Amino acid sequence: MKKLINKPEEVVKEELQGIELAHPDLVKVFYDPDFIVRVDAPVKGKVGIISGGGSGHEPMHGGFVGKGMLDAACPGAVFTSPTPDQMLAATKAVDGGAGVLHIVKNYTGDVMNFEMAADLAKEEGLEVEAVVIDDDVAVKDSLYTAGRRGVGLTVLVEKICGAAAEEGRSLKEVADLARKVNSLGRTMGMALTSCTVPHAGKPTFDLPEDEMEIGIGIHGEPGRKRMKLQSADEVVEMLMDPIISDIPYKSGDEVLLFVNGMGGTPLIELYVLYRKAVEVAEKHGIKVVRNLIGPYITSLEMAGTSITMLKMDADLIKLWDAPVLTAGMRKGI
Amino acid sequence: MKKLINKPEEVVKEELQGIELAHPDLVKVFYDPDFIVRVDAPVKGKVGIISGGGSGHEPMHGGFVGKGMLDAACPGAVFTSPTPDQMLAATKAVDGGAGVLHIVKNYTGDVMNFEMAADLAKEEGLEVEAVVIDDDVAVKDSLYTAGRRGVGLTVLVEKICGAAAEEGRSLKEVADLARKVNSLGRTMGMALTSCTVPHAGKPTFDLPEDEMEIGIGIHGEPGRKRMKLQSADEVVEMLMDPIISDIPYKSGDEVLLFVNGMGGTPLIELYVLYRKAVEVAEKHGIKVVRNLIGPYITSLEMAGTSITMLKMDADLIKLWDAPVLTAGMRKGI
Amino acid sequence: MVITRDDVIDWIKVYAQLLVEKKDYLTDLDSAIGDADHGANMNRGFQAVLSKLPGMEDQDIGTIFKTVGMTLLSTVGGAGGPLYGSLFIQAGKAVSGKMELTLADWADALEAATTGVVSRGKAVLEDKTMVDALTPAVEALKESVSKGLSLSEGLKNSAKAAEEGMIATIPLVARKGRASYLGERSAGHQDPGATSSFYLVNTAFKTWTNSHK
Amino acid sequence: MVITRDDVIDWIKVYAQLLVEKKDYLTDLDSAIGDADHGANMNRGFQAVLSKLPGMEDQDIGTIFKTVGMTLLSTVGGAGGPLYGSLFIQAGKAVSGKMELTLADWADALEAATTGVVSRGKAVLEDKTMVDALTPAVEALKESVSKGLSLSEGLKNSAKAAEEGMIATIPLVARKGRASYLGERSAGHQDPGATSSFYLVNTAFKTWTNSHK
Ligand SMILES: Nc1ncnc2c1ncn2[C@@H]1O[C@H](COP(=O)(O)OP(=O)(O)O)[C@@H](O)[C@H]1O
Ligand SMILES: Nc1ncnc2c1ncn2[C@@H]1O[C@H](COP(=O)(O)OP(=O)(O)O)[C@@H](O)[C@H]1O
Ligand SMILES: [Mg+2]
Ligand SMILES: [Mg+2]
Ligand SMILES: [Mg+2]
Ligand SMILES: [Mg+2]
Repeated sequence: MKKLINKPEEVVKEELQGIELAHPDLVKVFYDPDFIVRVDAPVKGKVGIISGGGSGHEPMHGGFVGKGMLDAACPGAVFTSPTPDQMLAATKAVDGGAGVLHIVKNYTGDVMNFEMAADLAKEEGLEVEAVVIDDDVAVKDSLYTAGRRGVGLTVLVEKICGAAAEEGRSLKEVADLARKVNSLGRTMGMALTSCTVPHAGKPTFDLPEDEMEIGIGIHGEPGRKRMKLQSADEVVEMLMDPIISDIPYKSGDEVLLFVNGMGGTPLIELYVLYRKAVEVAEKHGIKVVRNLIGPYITSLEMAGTSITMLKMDADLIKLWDAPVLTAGMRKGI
Repeated sequence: MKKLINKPEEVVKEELQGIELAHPDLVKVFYDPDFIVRVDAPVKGKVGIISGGGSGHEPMHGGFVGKGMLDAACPGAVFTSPTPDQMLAATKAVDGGAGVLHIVKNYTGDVMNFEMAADLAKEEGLEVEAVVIDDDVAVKDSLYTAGRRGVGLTVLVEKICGAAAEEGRSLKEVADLARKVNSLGRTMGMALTSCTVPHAGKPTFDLPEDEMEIGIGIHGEPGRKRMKLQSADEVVEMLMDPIISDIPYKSGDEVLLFVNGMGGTPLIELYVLYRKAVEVAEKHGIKVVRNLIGPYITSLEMAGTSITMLKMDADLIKLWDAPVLTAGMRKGI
Repeated sequence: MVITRDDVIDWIKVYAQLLVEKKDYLTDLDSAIGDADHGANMNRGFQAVLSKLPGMEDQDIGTIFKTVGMTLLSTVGGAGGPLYGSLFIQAGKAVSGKMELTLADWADALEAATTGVVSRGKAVLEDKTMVDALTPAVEALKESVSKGLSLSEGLKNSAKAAEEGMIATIPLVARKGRASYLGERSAGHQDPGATSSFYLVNTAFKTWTNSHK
Repeated sequence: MVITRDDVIDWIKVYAQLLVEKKDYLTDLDSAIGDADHGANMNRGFQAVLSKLPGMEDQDIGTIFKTVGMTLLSTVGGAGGPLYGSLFIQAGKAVSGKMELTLADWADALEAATTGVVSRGKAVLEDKTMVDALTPAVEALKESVSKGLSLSEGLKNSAKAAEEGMIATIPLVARKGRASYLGERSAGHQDPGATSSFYLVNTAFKTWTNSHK
């Protein structure tokens, strides 16, 4: 295992210490339980927005704490959902009197831990709503699975809801907005290589030099199918087709197109993919009106990509364009 | 070779097409010769700033074209200096009547190609100054080498000179500022893995599973020495010591600390490194007053890091904090 | 023959020790159909439990179980945290105030524990989860109680049933948790959570039988 | 026996063809002590030259050389671009207007070419660069001319000298270009630029000797 770390057990703590030292203008970091809050939290009268999940997806979520996005993030161990005490403490820390929204990615662990935190918070008299994000079209959405995973769309939900909260919308409005975004966005990912979880010490899966996995998530979990390497253009088609046909997006739709790097994929490749993704969208009459290109929701050093499309309307565009000041995303401030 | 590309020969063109589609609000892209210019170039009365170099270091340089940073970037083939006709055309495109500064990383190819471009531009009556960046302490600066390489500091020079040009400083002032920054900053890098140049198709060097290279550049070139893997903290000490003793930085100095990812290193590790780097700086009485953490000058998918320290003063801090609006770095706009 | 408070503490200690040994194996199982962290998660949780044991030693068994559960809840994370947390918290409620357990008490405790897991995670039998190891163990215990078998025989039966349940997860297609994303590709692999649950039941058998030999 | 304009065009075509074959080898050499692009760079440049050849065919040799040089300058990039660009541009200046070359003309051309490379890159002998292949080739040509040797003998001597110069780069520690960053670690590897320069001189020998057999 080749990593720039000290001990696997210390990675998350030391990362938090690094974040604390790096961004005292943006965030405060708390330990035991671990969470990161916006430096000026709680913001009085504003809905607080919290997300969290396993570490290893940086900049998500800790890098999105700040004005215009998240009020707090709760990092778990690498790829392991955080625990309810973290979310409870973070909820209390960001409650400005207008209630707190939990943005939860749809994984059994995340959902259960957030649920317990919300129950505890409600018992203490706090107003909490939770929205579960499940945008991954790689997973069959059936009664016989844990449902679709929450992946790339989460970044967009956090940005858009963060802007809405900043505008002064109510908890119900922001939660409904999160559900709306969740209903309008879809993602599909693929990997060229596995990642290595620090405490596991070896790649989660072995992928021969001439093969790739289609339909991977963000935890080094294997995908739905394995196949021979294809060109960038073919990969884009394989990712875009199931996205477009799922909602389904239709001619005339305006979308935000998000080409995400999984951590080990150079930016130069993401632009090559973006070029083709726009072409595919246009072939369907879909107009790309906003975009996001880069490693925003990663899977450690995995080489691969995910593509997210989100149907936009005037309100979503306004919220997307609103100012944001975080370590991982910045606009207008 | 596992890459999300189509043909190796097409990577740079297709990347440029992606950039053109993604950022029409920020840049215009020209082909044959290839270069990227700020959408509002030439800015009348402002010194134009150009940089360029081989591709594969994204977001540098193309991602730094925009208000407050570069007026144009000239991308060569992967890891290959661009050609004089690119720099000549870019120089003409950004000349707003106040002259053009070429920011050149110190590699034989880059220096020669930029020199020829500057000569041609001068023959056409343009006012051009060139500053060569050579901040890499891994290379012995002797008469018997091509001198030190230009690495991480280049990003900081581009940001700071971009702000100075935006302020309306003269070509001479901006060029002197670039030289000043170059004299106050030092970088050292290391790699855990090699990168693979697309047209080479295989890793540039082989690094056993338990070894790392210290003193690498940004082109997959081997470093100065190879050794057994060490912990993150030890790596930071190995990179910081030669930096601190080179200028030498002294107790009381205020610095910008830049922990750069080489492309394949997750952000979580960069924060672990940053934490230790601050500790080492403080042990020497050096105060970190600004920072930059992330993959800004990369070497394709190489896993590794470089650390840059730049001695700051009030003017440099003001210029560093000034607004910038590019795809790869954004503040205040 | 009863299970004393010391037996319970021993059980937890031995299980924590076993997790240190089995950590990599559990993680390997989780690599195949999950995200390669089940071993590390369980180990982190039980190391935390170990460090809290000194404070628990003069509590009743119900309180001990609840403290273990709360500790797991705040240290394990992932799916394992709430599930093993609920398991111990519900077991604790079932034997609240008791200073020793009969086989029947233990059957009640593990039944409540399993119900806790099921109501938290909504898994049914053959979803390829820890429930597949726990449910047969509970049934074996209850049957042993109703047949009037000895403590050690009852424990043995439950361990055997848990083991069979664990092995029976191999061919299953997962319908809960992370492995369910794999669809058909999840078949052919043993479930990590069923494995750690088998260890739990098996460690009870081994530790408590040993102390009553 | 002289080198005709067609010979010159043939030489360039054969060299471009050879680069297609040797591309990976040159890149391998550049991987060891550089950045793994010399083969791709040279190949890209000479493919561009090939595509411009039709327009050059009725020009004088000086113009042909200059056009090749300008094309390389705008397509090769890296160190190779300005160096091989200068090489051809300066060679072109030396034989400006000529429609055929004697051995003495060719010696002048290659000397001017080498001087062009040296004045652009500031390398001296034994810096482990293409100069180490070119300089001995020029000397061998000049000596052959002064001894009154035939065209084919002169070309053969120059190819042999270039080859020896190329091989002699192996033990050297680089003092110019990217390989110099490696310090002592650059010793033991053959310089890629010296290799592509040897091919250039050797292709002249082979092509022109063939056409005059
Ligand atoms: N809904 C569920 N009900 C019961 N057990 C479950 C459920 N979901 C997952 N599990 C169990 O949890 C185990 C995985 O735990 P762990 O790896 O610690 O968490 P995560 O899946 O969050 O990484 C699975 O092997 C399975 O036995
Ligand atoms: N200053 C110089 N003078 C002469 N030749 C040089 C000089 N620097 C580099 N070279 C030659 O250039 C070759 C490398 O060319 P290439 O790989 O195309 O460019 P780059 O080094 O920019 O990647 C070296 O092998 C060497 O022969
Ligand atoms: Mg997990
Ligand atoms: Mg090069
Ligand atoms: Mg797991
Ligand atoms: Mg090279």
